[in-house]
Amino acid sequence: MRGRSLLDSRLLCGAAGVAGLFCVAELAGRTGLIDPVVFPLASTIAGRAAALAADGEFLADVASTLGAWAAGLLLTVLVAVPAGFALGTLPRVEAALRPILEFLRPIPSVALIPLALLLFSDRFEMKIAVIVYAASWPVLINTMYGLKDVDPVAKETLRSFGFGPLAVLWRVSLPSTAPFIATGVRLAAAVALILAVSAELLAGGASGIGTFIIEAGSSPDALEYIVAATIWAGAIGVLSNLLFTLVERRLFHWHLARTEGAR
Amino acid sequence: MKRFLRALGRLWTIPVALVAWEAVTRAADDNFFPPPTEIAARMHEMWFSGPAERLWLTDAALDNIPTSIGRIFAGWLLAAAVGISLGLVLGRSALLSRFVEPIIEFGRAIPPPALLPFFLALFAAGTQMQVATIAFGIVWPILLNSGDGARHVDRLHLETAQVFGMSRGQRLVRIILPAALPKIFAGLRLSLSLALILMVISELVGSTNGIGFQLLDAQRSFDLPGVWGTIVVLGVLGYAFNSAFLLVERRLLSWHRAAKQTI
Amino acid sequence: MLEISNLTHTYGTGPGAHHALGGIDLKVAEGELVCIVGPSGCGKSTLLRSIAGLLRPTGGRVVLNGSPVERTPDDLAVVFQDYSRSLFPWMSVADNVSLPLRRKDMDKKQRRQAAMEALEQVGLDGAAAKYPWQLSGGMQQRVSIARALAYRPALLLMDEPFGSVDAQTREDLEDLTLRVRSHHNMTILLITHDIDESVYVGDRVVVLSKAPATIVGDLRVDLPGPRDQITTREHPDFVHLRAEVGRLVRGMRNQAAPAS
Amino acid sequence: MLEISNLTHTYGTGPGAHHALGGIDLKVAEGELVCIVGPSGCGKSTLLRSIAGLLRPTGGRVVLNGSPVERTPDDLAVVFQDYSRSLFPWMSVADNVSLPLRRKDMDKKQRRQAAMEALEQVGLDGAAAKYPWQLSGGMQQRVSIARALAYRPALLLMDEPFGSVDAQTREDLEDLTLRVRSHHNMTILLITHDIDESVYVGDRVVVLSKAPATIVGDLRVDLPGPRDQITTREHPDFVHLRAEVGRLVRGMRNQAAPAS
Amino acid sequence: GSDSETTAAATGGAGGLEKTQLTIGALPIPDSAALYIANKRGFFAEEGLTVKIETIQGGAQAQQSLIGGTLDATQTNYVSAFLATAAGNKMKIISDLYQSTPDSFNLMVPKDSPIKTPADLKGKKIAVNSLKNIGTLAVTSVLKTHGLTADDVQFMEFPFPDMGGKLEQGVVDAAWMTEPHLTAAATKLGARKLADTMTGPTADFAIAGVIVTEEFANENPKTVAAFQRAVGKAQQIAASDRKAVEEILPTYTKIDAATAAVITLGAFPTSLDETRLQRVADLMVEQGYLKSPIEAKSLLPATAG
Ligand SMILES: Nc1ncnc2c1ncn2[C@@H]1O[C@H](COP(=O)(O)OP(=O)(O)OP(=O)(O)O)[C@@H](O)[C@H]1O
Ligand SMILES: Nc1ncnc2c1ncn2[C@@H]1O[C@H](COP(=O)(O)OP(=O)(O)OP(=O)(O)O)[C@@H](O)[C@H]1O
Ligand SMILES: [Mg+2]
Ligand SMILES: [Mg+2]
Repeated sequence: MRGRSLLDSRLLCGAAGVAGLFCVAELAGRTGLIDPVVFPLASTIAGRAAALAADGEFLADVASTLGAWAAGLLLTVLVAVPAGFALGTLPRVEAALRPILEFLRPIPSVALIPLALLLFSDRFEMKIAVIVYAASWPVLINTMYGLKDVDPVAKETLRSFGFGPLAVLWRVSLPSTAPFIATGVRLAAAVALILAVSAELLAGGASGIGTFIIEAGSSPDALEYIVAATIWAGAIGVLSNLLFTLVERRLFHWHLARTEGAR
Repeated sequence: MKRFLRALGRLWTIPVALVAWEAVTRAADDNFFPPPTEIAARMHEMWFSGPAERLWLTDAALDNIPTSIGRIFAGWLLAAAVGISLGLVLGRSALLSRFVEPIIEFGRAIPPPALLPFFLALFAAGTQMQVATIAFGIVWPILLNSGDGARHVDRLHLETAQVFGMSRGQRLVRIILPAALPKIFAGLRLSLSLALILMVISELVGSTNGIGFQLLDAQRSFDLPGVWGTIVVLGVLGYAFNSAFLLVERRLLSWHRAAKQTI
Repeated sequence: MLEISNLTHTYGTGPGAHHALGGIDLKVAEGELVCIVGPSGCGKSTLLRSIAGLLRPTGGRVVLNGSPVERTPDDLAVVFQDYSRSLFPWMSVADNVSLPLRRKDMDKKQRRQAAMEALEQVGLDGAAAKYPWQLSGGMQQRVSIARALAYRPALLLMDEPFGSVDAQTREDLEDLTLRVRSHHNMTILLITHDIDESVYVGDRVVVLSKAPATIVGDLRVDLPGPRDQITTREHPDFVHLRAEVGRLVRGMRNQAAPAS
Repeated sequence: MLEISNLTHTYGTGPGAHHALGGIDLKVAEGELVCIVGPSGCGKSTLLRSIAGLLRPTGGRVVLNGSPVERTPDDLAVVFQDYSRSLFPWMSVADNVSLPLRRKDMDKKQRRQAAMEALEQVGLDGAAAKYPWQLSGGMQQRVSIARALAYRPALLLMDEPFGSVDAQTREDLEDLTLRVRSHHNMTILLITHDIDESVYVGDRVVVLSKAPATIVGDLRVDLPGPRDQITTREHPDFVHLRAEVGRLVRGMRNQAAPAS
Repeated sequence: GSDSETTAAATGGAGGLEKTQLTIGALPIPDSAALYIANKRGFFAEEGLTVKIETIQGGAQAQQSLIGGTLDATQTNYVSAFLATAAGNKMKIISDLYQSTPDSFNLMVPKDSPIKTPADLKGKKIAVNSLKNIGTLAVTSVLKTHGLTADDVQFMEFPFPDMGGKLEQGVVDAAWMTEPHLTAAATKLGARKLADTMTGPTADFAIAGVIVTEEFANENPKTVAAFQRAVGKAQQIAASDRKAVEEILPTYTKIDAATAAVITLGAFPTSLDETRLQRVADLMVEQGYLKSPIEAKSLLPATAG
């Protein structure tokens, strides 16, 4: 009985999983599978990461990255969800724009950062722009696919009551696509974080996790710093995901109730 | 023939965009934004000025483009195999997903450029390392969407399968997989474009050939038409991949489109 | 009010095409309650969806109040055969019922009140705060009936609306329908498989043949009103009409009977 | 074969909890066909889902062939009330029917043949190659019946299986069920709202009260076999039993009747 | 900077500067020490300038930031500056920052490497931090003196911190490294110096300076001059007092004091010398980095002195 309740805890299980990974990584380093010169030991990294957590300068860097991340993600949602709805419900527009979108989509954001540097004289705006560019795709695509998944009977019901296309969109398509959009936003959150760090890494700046990594490049122990900073970036990702999952669970309990399989 | 013409008609936005681009860049006359004609000339010189018996492809084209495409597909297929199978398993096993969720979220949030040292450590440089980087970078949308799709199968579908005593494997292959397929495809499509991006990133470090390498090379020599030309090639490749993908998807998901259509 | 002329519909094209409606002509006067019966799969739902403008028939015309139905007409409500999928799982039962009322000139309180009233009429006042997926099949069906009735449409289309409830509830709902109809002067088209029911609630019973569906019978029901579950069903005309409808339906089904 | 003792079930907890089953005791012998009737929303589907192991009841025991039901028992088939959602939209009708047969020791051809046979029995041989969403409601329901029958389970649970088909088809399906039952010695639990039907097909009719459901009547139907739609329904015992069941159902529904 | 000098300096800075707020880019390497010294000791403030130094990742991106307007001036290495000029970007070099000294940029090989002289590098892989830049230029000039050309080897781009590992793994056969990684590779891995790449044609080679766009130089001559004076002062200190450099390094890099004390530093030239710059351009022409010669003088602002 007690074993069961322990296994039910997300936190404990997750911690166990992380601990397991840590041990595997440490072992790989100790046995020489991965040469510690080439990639630092897990314990070394953990030590560095712990030290960073108490480093005020690094915390300021994290805050700066998070600011760009949050602003970028918000703008992404504001841009991509309506765009996804427009494209998903207006097949003609979609057909016309598809070639251009499909052309733009695979253009590496990394290659765009130098261009963004030329276009924006404000670093923050530049960061936001590349974040929105890269993070919009998952939201856009998931919104469009979600729209295809809406139960036609539900849509017809509202139509039969004389609601116009916009009302159907708002009252049926949006709620029933929402879980799908949420997955897209969750994907986008990770992409946005990646872009925030990458933009800082490539463009530099006064503060940010990416800037910290550039500075770390000057150290003889650069790899340890870089990996430790990356660990924190990952940790932020885990936290943000936890947050999103909680919100999703609250908002879409109806979705879960109908679909979560019997055990 | 008629279908072909209609498909061609759908591409009308491309010449419009091209003309607009030419006009704007000519007006701006900025070094960093060469007009499309100049880019085209540079592209011709770089890739298509070879001997006729090789379809006019140059050594550079034959050296770099197929190599990169090979890496993209190897990475994508690897990511698809891992992402779909792992996603389905995690989607159906709450216990397992509790253990590995933080690790997955963690991996997802790590900026791929920051991962390069790690993959460099694991695989040395070369195709192996690039394929691993690509696969690692793009597996998340597939994994997440597959997991989501598998988690949210209509409960009654699962109960029906359960009642008829279908084995776990059968349920996975016959019920959960097809039901999750629309979402899996959304993930696959996203990651196909991501694969191009990751290909570029993975070729930025320790590489001696490939499209990403050429981009880097052009950037390093301040060959801006070359940079743009490489970006255009990426866009064209992305468009081609996506069109091929949609074709396959249309076939495999015909039931879905038909079942969910109205009027 | 409703005029259907030579309505045909074919699903799909080529060899897999299915000819569902084979030329339907039907006139329904304002305030009439017409029951439609016919063998399973003959095309009843298809006919209803054409009237609701949810499906563009391949031939013929549907004219409502003088203008052809191109898109969903105003002031219409439908109770779908697939009732469970027509309820919105993200809304409570009360919200499901009051949602269409947003189109009416009602404030939030009025909408809520109208919804509660309709739910009470179908015996579901206790379930207002629940979600559709917390209800039994019959309860879900009643929610969708309540939603349609609360809306007070000029034209009400119901596709086997009482199929999932017990006999007593069914009778109550039949009477409720009759009552609401006369109070609010609705025109109602009701698809049913219960021949007794079609005669009991209908002013007319229209019998369709198997696919491609055509009208093989159009019987006027002249029973003394107000109808009543006990006396009406004992009325000799009722017994006669019901036998007549039964004969028509059966006659049309013989070729397609399940193998014995 | 089936033994249910003091089965209770409550959905949810706290103030929103719903006490659906209030202590059900029921024994079903092998080869028996038991009909369950009761008011809408009383807990019939809940009972059935507990037997199928799809729901873990909050109290009591279900014992099947001597062993308690913990997970879905072997050799069981269910026709769900929400038939349209229980068909798989990505498979053709024939594939839907033959899918469960993969568990049996049958090769592809045999499966196909068994599926076609079952589809023919429900009058759908023409629709084998179609997809479920290309069928009418009644046809979908018949597909899910065909799927259950083709499987030849030892225990068959049916939740309002004939609710969406016309009268003639319904009778045919009733007879089909009786025939299959006696050929293959199935035990069948059938939920229905049609009192006549419950008496016509059942060896026993179990009447449930409104929620929390308890058994308020358990009538043995001793009609001379083989049953026949015309003679059986005219048999005096039939008329008597049906009135009896009707009284029991009605008696239990009075408090929950829709407001008039 | 908040020393007492800062306030004292306010008097001198009044003189009609076009722009007093500057954002400049700098790399977290020893080359830019003078910029930080100037800021810390209030030399900029004395000239009436408020300077914000931002970390950049590399010269190429920094030049784009320059054009885009995020940065007013930036540190860059001269190879990048000439490449950009050849590509049509009009730049002005306003201050010289760094110059090579012996053993400041070495070609390293693993301790047990069979490669004994640069001549053994034929067909081998060499790690550099950036392709087509100062590293490849310097290594190529070493190869030339040993009878090889750039085509005889394969250059691969790796960040400096990864190079040690790559040598160890055998991914590359040699690596072109600078401090502090040079010292770290030698002490941690026992890596061996194969050649000093800053000898012969590259001896006392001009490495890095500060650039602005031509437009900026034309519009803000007084600001540029003030900037030059401040940096010149700092260069003087850096050139004469190694301790000052050792002190400033840990403040803007992740080089700790102990490491700073032992690494080989380059020289900090105190004037902007046209001939030194011309050597870089000429070597680039010789090795084909530039298609046509460039006059270094054209990159110097009119007021340079
Ligand atoms: N989307 C579709 N594509 C192809 N065929 C269809 C489609 N929808 C319905 N049909 C076919 O049209 C015929 C009529 O269907 P309809 O739903 O109108 O029947 P119905 O009279 O309502 O039957 P029931 O009483 O069983 O609900 C059926 O044979 C069905 O197979
Ligand atoms: N998932 C659920 N959560 C909460 N309550 C539920 C849930 N499922 C069913 N109920 C409640 O349990 C009661 C019994 O439901 P059940 O589906 O068993 O009824 P039923 O007898 O099958 O009715 P019907 O004849 O209408 O199908 C209903 O009042 C319903 O509201
Ligand atoms: Mg129908
Ligand atoms: Mg039920």
